Amino acid sequence: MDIHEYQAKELFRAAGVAVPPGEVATTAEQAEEIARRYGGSVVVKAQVHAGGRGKAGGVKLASSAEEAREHASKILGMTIKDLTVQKVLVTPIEDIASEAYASVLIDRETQRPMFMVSPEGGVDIEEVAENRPEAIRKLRIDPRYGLLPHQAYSLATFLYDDPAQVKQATKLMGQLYEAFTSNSCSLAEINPLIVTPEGDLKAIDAKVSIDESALFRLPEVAAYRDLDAEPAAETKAREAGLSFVKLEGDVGCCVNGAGLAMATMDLVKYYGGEPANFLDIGGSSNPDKVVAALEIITADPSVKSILFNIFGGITRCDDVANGIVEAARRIDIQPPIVIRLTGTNETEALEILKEAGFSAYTSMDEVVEKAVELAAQA
Amino acid sequence: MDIHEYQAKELFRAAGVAVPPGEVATTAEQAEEIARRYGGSVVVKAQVHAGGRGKAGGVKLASSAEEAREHASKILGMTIKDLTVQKVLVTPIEDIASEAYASVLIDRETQRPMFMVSPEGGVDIEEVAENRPEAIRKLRIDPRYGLLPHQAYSLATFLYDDPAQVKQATKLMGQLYEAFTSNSCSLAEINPLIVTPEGDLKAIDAKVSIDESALFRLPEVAAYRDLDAEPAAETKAREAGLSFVKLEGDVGCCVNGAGLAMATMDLVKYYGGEPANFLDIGGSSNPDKVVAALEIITADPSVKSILFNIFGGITRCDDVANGIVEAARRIDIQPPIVIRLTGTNETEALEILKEAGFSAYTSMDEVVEKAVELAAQA
Amino acid sequence: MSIFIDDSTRLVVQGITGRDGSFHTNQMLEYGTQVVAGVTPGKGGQSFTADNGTTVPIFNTVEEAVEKEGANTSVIYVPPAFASGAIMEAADAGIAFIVAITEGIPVMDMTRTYAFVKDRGARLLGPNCPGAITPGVAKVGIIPGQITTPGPVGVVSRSGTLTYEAVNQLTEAGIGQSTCVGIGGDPIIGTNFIDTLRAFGEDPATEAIVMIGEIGGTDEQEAAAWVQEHLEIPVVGFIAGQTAPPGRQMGHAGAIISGSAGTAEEKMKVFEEHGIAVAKRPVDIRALIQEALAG
Amino acid sequence: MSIFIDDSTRLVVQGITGRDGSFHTNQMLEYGTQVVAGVTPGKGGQSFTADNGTTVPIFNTVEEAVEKEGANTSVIYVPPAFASGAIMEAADAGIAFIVAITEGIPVMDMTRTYAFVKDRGARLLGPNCPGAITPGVAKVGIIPGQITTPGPVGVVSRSGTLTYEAVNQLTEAGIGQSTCVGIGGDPIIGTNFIDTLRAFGEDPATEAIVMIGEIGGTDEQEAAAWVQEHLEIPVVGFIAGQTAPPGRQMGHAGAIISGSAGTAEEKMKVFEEHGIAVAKRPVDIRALIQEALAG
Repeated sequence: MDIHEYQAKELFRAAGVAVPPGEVATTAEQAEEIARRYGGSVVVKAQVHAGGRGKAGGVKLASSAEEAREHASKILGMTIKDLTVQKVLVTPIEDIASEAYASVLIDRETQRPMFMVSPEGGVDIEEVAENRPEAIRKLRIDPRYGLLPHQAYSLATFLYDDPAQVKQATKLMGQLYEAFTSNSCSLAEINPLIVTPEGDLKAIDAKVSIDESALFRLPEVAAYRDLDAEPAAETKAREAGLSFVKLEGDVGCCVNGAGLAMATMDLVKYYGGEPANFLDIGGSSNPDKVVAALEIITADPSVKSILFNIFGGITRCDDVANGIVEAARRIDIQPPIVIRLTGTNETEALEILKEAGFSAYTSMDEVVEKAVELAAQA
Repeated sequence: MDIHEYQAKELFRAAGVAVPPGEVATTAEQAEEIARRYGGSVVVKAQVHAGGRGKAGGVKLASSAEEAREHASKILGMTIKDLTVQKVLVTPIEDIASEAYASVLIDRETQRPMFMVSPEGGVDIEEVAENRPEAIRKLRIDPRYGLLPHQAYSLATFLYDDPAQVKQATKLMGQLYEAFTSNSCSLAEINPLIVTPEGDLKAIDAKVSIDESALFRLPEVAAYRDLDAEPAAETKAREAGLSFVKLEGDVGCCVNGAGLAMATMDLVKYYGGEPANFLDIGGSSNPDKVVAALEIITADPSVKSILFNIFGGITRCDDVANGIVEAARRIDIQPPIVIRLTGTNETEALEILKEAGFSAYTSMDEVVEKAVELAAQA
Repeated sequence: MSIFIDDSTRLVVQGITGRDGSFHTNQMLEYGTQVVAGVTPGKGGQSFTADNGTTVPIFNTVEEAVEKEGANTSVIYVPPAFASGAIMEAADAGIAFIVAITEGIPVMDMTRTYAFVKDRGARLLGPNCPGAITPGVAKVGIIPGQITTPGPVGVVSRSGTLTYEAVNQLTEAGIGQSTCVGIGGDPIIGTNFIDTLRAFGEDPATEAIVMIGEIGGTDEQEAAAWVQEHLEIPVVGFIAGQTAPPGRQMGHAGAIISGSAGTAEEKMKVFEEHGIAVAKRPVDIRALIQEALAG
Repeated sequence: MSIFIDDSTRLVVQGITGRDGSFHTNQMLEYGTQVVAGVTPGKGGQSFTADNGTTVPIFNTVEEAVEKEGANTSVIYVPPAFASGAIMEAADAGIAFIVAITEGIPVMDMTRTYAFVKDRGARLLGPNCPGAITPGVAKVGIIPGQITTPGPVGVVSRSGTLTYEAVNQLTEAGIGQSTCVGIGGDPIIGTNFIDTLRAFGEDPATEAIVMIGEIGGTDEQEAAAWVQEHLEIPVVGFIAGQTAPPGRQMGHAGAIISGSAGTAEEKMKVFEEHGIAVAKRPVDIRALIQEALAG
């Protein structure tokens, strides 16, 4: 789960990281008032779950409270990568002597948390990784011992020469790691980590993703979820226990299992179509889930045909069939539905569908081809 | 460092352990007032750093506030194992359905924290260990992982059959381990751990020792040190950076190094004498330490002769010699002093001592024999 | 022959009395798996009666299941908050092969759990995986037995139902499997592609391998390099997620293209560069594996 | 020959610029030890100049000392709050033999540190120990060089100055030492009696051993049983603390008789039961070891 910059900064502050002050505004007037309290010289930053806010015009410097209001009024309501900006963070401008980068993430290769630090901050770290890999230091942390003092020190000396800055950075690495582990992050990033002209380290921008699986025991972090900041369809899907991602095409897909769902989308493309979405109904075969899935898919006006691809294992095919029939009763489904069901209780399922007038297939290729054809005809 | 029962209970409470309420009184009147608040039915318990308080009459049940006052007035000021009782803990009487034992300590053999639990509580655990070892379960904890859930569960099932009690005990093991590690204990013990007739687990008595080496980072625990509860000589020794233990004999010993100090005491005994103390001046050779050591030794009226046994390594013999001469100037030393110095700067040291009129030896056996002889003559 | 599970597998089911645990214990017993014990704390002394009449003793701890029933393999169906503890309990009790079906175990828990399992010298499959099946012998987990058939092809996959699809393609084409292994889609898993490929390489009964990957990470790329260097039998590959958009998590916690890394295109390219035949569609696996077996 | 240190020892001093570190670096250099590097974070690039004019380069990290100077042994003189971290740094940098002189390291830190050192396959001596010396070759720690002389007797001890006393007795009697090892008196130490005895047993130059114990714990008892079962050369023992009262800590964190366990009497009895000659006084070590060598 992505959280906003201002929320990430709250987590960092709680772990002791030096983060400049800042407040969130939802109106231009609030932004002006906050800016006035900070003396007028502020940055107004769009709070959306998207990278590239700067390039999109979502981050603006202001030299007066009035200017801050003007910026806020432009940024609030603007759209960045399909997301509408509903909040801005107003924070004092900091003078910068140097910019560095520091993050912790989960390294899949070694199955461990990994630090990535670079003295080149404030830029896209992927670019640095590609062009000057020697400017990045990676350090894996043994989860049995956590970040050891000499490791923190060696990260700090990679970033700074000045002993006072090394000392601050050594401490900061521990705080960043603490923030990472205690909040079950999948990413905790400071970019840039600046040194002020006075020699103080400060985290100017913060990016944090939380492991969804850990939210059950982190109620305060779970409350950070900003439903306004994600498409309504994804909220509805999550609440129904489905996994959904909107795509650009017109063939609606409803599949059990993430891998099979992706393979189905790929097959749609293979046969000349474009998938309208990724949708995994998961392992359970509760008919209500199927109803919710169809509601989400049919809410998308670009969907021209709907394709079910179910391989029954834990999922019982008859449950899915009942869900489809139930959904057809409850909601007005315009696009044609084609269904492939195979596996557990397949025979019963085909019977149920046939009675309700649906066409059913047992091969994945057949059903995908048919769905693409129907979408093209619509 | 030993702490009082009431302090141990504070640490346990902070870790979530169910501990009955209780307050400390330093006068009989306070004890009465506390007992009244608890409804009169209380236990009055001497707070001293000594085992066997019950047998010594330091723990009394009262059925009224008046009786609590009477008990407190007898217990306050009484002497248990050379220690004067200056505080009592007043705590409500708990009804007991069963008593168990639970502790964590450092197991030297495996270099790990170790749980010891027994369904036989409220008794001397050493006796249980000797007579019915099968009634004790020991479990070592890997410090890299801490107490794992299945370990806590298996300790709990060793103590209880009832699922509700197993559940409480599983949780309690985690809390006890948390108290042990977060306070750097060398021992954290609950004895007895009772089950009330209502089925609730409660820690009725608590004993905690803290690793002295960790006190520098545990200021709140360090503040638990009760200077009134230890002999003045030991307080003075600790403050001077010495290690001192009072014994029953008449040969005062001043040695560098704990092992050599013990070997010196043993040699005193070998030659027919009795050591008056264990005293280790440690590795450094600050003359002030030597002065403090002599002040402590001479403050004991039973000391008949004083024996220095110094093997110079880091310790410089001339520093020790200067300390002795300095002490002789500052304080009036009655008992005769015999000195053995060997090792680093030995020659300079012997010169210093000779000038000041002290007799010096280079062999440990000689000097000990002489000190025993002098004590016998006194 | 086979890998990971065979006729000496003596299985303990952790969480046997739960909804999933009891359902799949029935399925595994029906398939012929030797389910020798179940574990549910607090229910020790009871027993589990399967639909087919078999009874399985229930213990409070895995330790007892090992001591009293000689369990050597464990399958875990306990809820995410307790699954990590259950894995460590199994490893601590001396279980050699632990299969964690549970989905949604916090990643931070798994970093420590993974280390613990390694310290104890056990093998963990999963978590968030469908388990493994040696057709005709035993199944541990949730792979539907009826879609498998004994034969010479090893199957290894990060996915669940896509594994079934692939296995089904093989079975429909009359090609049997030695063992089918679902390694799971989480960022931290106990057994990865290379671990499984190595085991297949050492199994005389496996003559070719189907490897099914997906977007995210670099496991498939590393596996491809390993295959070229170490494996003597042919491998057919498939990668799901060609149409997945970058930066979006596709169901599995690990299925996400980060920046430009971990795309399906890249993985398919690396497969081909290292001599792994790539199936464009699941159905193409049939022909490619037939070719491989003939080759 | 010798144990733990010999002429291939390349020493890095952690905390070289501190009071103790610099004093003992001088002593070690004077004794002929190859001190190849010092470490003090923040002072990397500077160098340490000894009283005898030798200069030793200082680095910020042990890693650099290993890379640039080939250090294979480390001695630690850093304050207790940082000593545990320093030990782990050394082990992480690949140092094979780590000697921790520092007294007063929190025991809880040492439980993890001990595990870490074992994980890394290094040997730790101490903490709170005087170190080790191979007479005439090299010394690592604080044992005074002048009281030692080369010869056939291995010395192992939990104590500091009592070790010097024992070594001095040997030297005065004209009996030389192969290596003298102070294992330290803390409850948690990296190398115990058995570890050291085993090393002496494998050292062809060691013909007899002096083992010096004290009250507290059961290390000496276990060592005695080990000696009888595994060691072919004779051992002479001494135990300090016959007059120590139960329940009181005698200086060392570990020197405490708990209940009835760990008394000097018990340990001496166990020594004798397992064929270890017990010296009543330090001076008696002379005759017993002469007998042993003659035997």
